[in-house]
Amino acid sequence: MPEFQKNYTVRRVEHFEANIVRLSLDASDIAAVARPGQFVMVACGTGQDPLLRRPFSIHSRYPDGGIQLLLRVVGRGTAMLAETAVGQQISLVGPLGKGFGIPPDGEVCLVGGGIGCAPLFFLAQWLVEQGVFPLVLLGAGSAGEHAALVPGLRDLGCAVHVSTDDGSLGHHGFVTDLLPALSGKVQKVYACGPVPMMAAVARFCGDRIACEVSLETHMACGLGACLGCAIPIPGRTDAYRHVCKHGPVFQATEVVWP
Amino acid sequence: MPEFQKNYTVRRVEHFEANIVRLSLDASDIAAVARPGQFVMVACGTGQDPLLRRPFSIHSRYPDGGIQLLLRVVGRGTAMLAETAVGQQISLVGPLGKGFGIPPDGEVCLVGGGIGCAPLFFLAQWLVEQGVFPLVLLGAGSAGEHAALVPGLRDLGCAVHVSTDDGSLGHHGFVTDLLPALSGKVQKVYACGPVPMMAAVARFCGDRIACEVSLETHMACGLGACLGCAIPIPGRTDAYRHVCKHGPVFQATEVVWP
Amino acid sequence: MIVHATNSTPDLHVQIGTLKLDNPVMTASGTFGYGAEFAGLLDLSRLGAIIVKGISLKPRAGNPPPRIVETACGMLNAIGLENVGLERFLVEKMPYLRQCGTRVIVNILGDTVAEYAQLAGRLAGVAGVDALEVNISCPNVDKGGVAFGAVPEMAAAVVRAVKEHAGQPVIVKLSPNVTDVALMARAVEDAGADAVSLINTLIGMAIDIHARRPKLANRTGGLSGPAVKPVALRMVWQVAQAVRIPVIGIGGIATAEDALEFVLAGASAVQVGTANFYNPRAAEEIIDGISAYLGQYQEPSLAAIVGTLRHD
Amino acid sequence: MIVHATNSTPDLHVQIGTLKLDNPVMTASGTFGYGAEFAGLLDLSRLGAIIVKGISLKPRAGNPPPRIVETACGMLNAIGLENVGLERFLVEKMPYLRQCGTRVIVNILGDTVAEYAQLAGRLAGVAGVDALEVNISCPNVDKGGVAFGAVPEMAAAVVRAVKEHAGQPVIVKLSPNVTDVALMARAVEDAGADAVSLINTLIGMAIDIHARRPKLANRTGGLSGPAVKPVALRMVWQVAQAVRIPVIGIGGIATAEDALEFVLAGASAVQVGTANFYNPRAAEEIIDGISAYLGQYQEPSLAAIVGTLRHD
Ligand SMILES: Cc1cc2nc3c(=O)[nH]c(=O)nc-3n(C[C@H](O)[C@H](O)[C@H](O)COP(=O)(O)OP(=O)(O)OC[C@H]3O[C@@H](n4cnc5c(N)ncnc54)[C@H](O)[C@@H]3O)c2cc1C
Ligand SMILES: Cc1cc2nc3c(=O)[nH]c(=O)nc-3n(C[C@H](O)[C@H](O)[C@H](O)COP(=O)(O)OP(=O)(O)OC[C@H]3O[C@@H](n4cnc5c(N)ncnc54)[C@H](O)[C@@H]3O)c2cc1C
Ligand SMILES: Cc1cc2nc3c(=O)[nH]c(=O)nc-3n(C[C@H](O)[C@H](O)[C@H](O)COP(=O)(O)O)c2cc1C
Ligand SMILES: Cc1cc2nc3c(=O)[nH]c(=O)nc-3n(C[C@H](O)[C@H](O)[C@H](O)COP(=O)(O)O)c2cc1C
Ligand code: FES
Ligand code: FES
Repeated sequence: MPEFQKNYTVRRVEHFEANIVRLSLDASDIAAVARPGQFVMVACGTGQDPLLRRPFSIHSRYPDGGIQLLLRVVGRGTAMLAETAVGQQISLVGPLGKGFGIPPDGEVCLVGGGIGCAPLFFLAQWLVEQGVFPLVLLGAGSAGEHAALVPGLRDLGCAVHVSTDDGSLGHHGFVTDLLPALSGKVQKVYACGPVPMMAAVARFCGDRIACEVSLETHMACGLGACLGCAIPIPGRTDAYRHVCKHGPVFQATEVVWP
Repeated sequence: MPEFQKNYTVRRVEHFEANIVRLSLDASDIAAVARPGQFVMVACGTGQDPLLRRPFSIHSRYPDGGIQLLLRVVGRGTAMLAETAVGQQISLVGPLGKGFGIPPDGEVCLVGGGIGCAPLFFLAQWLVEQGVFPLVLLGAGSAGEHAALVPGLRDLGCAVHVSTDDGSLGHHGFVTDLLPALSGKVQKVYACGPVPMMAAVARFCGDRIACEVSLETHMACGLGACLGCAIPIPGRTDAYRHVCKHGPVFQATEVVWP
Repeated sequence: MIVHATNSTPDLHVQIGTLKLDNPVMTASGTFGYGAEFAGLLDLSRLGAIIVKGISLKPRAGNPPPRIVETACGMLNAIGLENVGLERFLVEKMPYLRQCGTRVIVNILGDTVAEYAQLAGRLAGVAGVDALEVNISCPNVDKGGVAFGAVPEMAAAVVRAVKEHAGQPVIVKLSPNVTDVALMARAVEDAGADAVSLINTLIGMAIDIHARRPKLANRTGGLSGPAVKPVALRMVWQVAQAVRIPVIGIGGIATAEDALEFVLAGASAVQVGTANFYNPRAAEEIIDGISAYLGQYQEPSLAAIVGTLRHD
Repeated sequence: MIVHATNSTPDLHVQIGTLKLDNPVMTASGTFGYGAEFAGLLDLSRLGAIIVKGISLKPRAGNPPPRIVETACGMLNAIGLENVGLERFLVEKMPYLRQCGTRVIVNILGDTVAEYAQLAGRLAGVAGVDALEVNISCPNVDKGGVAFGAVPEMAAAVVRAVKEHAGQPVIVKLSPNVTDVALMARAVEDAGADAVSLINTLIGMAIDIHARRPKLANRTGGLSGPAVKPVALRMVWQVAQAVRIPVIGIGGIATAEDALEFVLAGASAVQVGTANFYNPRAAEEIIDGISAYLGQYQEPSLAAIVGTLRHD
């Protein structure tokens, strides 16, 4: 599968509540080959500090050709990216990793928490292209954080249910509280967000419902070379899997949950 | 003398030929106390690389309160400063060092070469305030490089003669070629630019004419603490002087010329 | 600044024992996987050599995560020498490497002198393995965990054992965590090494002040990247003056300028490590930059400038 | 992220032998001049201590320029221990330092054991000199230039001589350019040191590829700054486990987070070096940040968290 290392021009920068920023990049070559769940490694700042690229999921395929990233400022690298101005160039390497698997016949549900929702939009775009209209459950701290995703998902034709930690929108509580109300017809759940949330989704799905999750670890290369992104394999102590290469999307049953 | 370590807002960014950039900063506190020939240490880039601040002469006292820097892009730090946008903040430490000495009764001449001309504008402002209208001799690679300084100096009321290496403006050759034509009434020369140019000026002045020069060395602190900016003292091997503290302005006779 | 020259391309070849490389730029062990990982992003056939991730007799799982931390202009890693083991390496990785169009150097590591000897013996006849690089930074389990790389006699014992069994040139990779790296270099030269490469990583640490725990599960890790370049360059310069065998420079090399510093200091070749992670094209860019530099200064060959640092 | 707490200010004091510091943040030798250089930019009286530029018996001119080079997240210096010499220091610098309102520690260096002893003897009775820091990274001229700091017996000899003549607590500053820093620390502890400080600079080099010369006139220099922090932290952690005397952490400390990493690793106090150059306010910011951290975690004192790193 083709991979690119290039500078791309920032076409648009949108700032949302809770330090969330959406960058639109003219990366039409990446857009042409990427699958939902794949990520790019992004260079941050002007010098060699920070040294390493940061991994970000591809958030959407942008209408005019190109991709979007949805990121939350949590540290130095993301703070620098948030300062990017329209017209500046950003260096990406990607698309990398294994994306989400194809949907089954039947109903499909996406569950996202916090900034973990980022790849779900691209996933929804892709499912809708195949005629699959997923039910989307999204959790966030408060109403404002939903602004970046919910309108777009509804425009795609998806049913969206939201929760907030502070009760300012939708269900007051965890997004996983919404799971028991799911129709029995759901054949597959795609989940993405904080580990405790994904663990709860995985428990809910058990062996009954297929469940894919997207994991995050610190990464140096994103290419399978540094072996820095190791995660344990259930029932084994003699080997690890690597999130950048074997993932970031895994079957929930392949993951050691806390 | 007061010193400041602060972030200042960039009010204006002007790009000239030959990679020359003029930054206007709202540093009115520095402007209020600075003397011509003093410098500021400027932080470059977004991270810890480049690590050290870069020294720049104060180029002018800005009309609305504040200072200007005139810089040429020669490496990483200056390239980053050249990318600064209006409204961004830049961290300065200063004003630092010893400035130019007071003018004598009689005629005064300023000689500048290349980007070394930067501090001469502030010096001219200061001299004119005291009713001294210096003759200014400026050398540059080609005509375009004179655009940042010559009009302003003429507006101040100074007579300006220029030279260019390529003959595109004024005398075709070295600025020091213009020295022999100086009036015998010149009592003091202030020079700033490449070392060979300053050496020629110093030779020309000999013991007849007082001559002050502004030197450049690599600096880590600009404060007299690191002892990195050492230069030899004529006739001594047991000690060095430090450009940031004993200078950057020296009597030409205090300098070991190549 | 390196400007491109128009005249004939300079000769970049490097001779290391019986091994001839087309150019001096190799990818460092542990930073380039088994080659295939980078195939989509640069032309593997242009590399001077690929040095594969350190191989042990048996597969190793490596250390538990977290295994990497970013530091100022560098990174710490505590991968713990995770690798597929010699047999799977030969079956799963060598076929791909053999057809890459570049030299392949196998980095080997053991817990005992006997293991190093066995690895060398087993690799001796393997087609496509062009040289061995002996990683002596591992702790010697027989000697209570003191690193082979910190004691001249222990390093020499490893090298003698490897040389006895090896069928290819033997490069010995030196640790920088020693008082006198030139002493180590002479010890392995006397023991028969065909070349030395340096530096491996400096031992470092990082702490999460909120969790009050080391950021690496292994507590300490190896520091690499541009941060270590000045130390690496100094050691290469010292070693180049102390030995007659070729010296291969490693440590923070990210640009052609960096590589050329090592060459002028006395390195016949270089390895690019951490830079591969943030600039997968780094090695190719460095080859082009070295050519351009030689062209700019009208040097006929790389060999002509090795160790030509002036210090008067 | 450190958030400011509202409750009573935590106790930051540090005891080093008979010396009590109000807080653990000192400015490192050679990076803060003789104090006065920074007076316009921060409140000197807030510092835990000022450690002055290394003083020798006779004035030293230092190395010819160029003396400094910037490196990735660090710098190399080859100042060559330029200093005004003991007598001028006492006459020209001590009067100012005495009235700064902070502790003053004098860093000393000699070419022979006798010189160290003489320096300690001469400083013993001087009012306002609160402690000595012994820089053992200098080459021993009597022993052919091998650094005192690289051989345990030589370091111990210096320390014994200094202790015999000193009137103040003696801190011994360790070099990182050794295989086993804990061994050096134990040697100087056994010889009577009241505390150890580490690290001094790592030896490094940089080359101008166009001039084909070292960038420093002295060829090699000392690497400092954020680049070295991981190595410094690892060494402090090792030494803190090996000795009973207080350990003072140095190396790339630029923020309170950095300082706290060293404290958790076992440092009773820290020194801020290169950071003073690019952030003259660094030491003051670090003091405030440490207070805020202790407040945030409701720790009564700095002492309560020294060496509390968990490694299970
Ligand atoms: C496959 C993948 C996809 C991701 N997609 C997104 C996304 O779409 N939107 C988004 O906002 N974030 C995403 N993240 C998380 C994002 O990579 C981190 O928030 C980011 O690296 C933090 O960088 P920083 O410099 O701001 O933080 P710092 O804490 O200053 O970073 C220090 C180091 O830790 C690493 N790091 C810190 N947090 C994380 C984390 N959660 N995951 C991985 N590395 C981390 C950094 O990469 C860096 O190497 C993704 C992570 C992975 C692994
Ligand atoms: C007192 C003083 C006043 C100066 N005033 C001006 C001015 O008004 N306008 C202007 O354009 N330049 C001026 N300079 C030169 C300016 O400091 C350098 O051009 C700048 O530091 C280069 O930084 P860089 O990162 O772009 O270059 P790099 O070469 O990438 O810098 C690498 C290192 O070398 C140092 N360095 C490189 N060149 C010089 C130099 N000529 N002088 C000092 N340090 C250098 C840098 O500070 C840095 O530490 C002045 C220098 C001094 C000492
Ligand atoms: C993630 C990682 C893994 C490494 N694994 C090995 C290894 O298996 N064997 C080895 O000899 N060196 C290994 N090294 C060391 C590198 O080959 C190299 O010597 C070191 O990183 C310094 O070079 P650099 O600064 O260019 O990265 C590894 C380095 C890194 C960063
Ligand atoms: C320019 C400079 C001069 C120094 N001079 C001395 C000195 O005279 N005596 C000494 O013991 N250490 C000296 N050092 C070492 C520092 O005190 C400190 O140990 C080292 O720089 C590491 O800390 P840092 O990374 O915070 O700078 C000097 C360091 C620098 C950068
Ligand atoms: S991030 Fe390097 S192997 Fe996964
Ligand atoms: S630049 Fe530090 S003493 Fe002059």
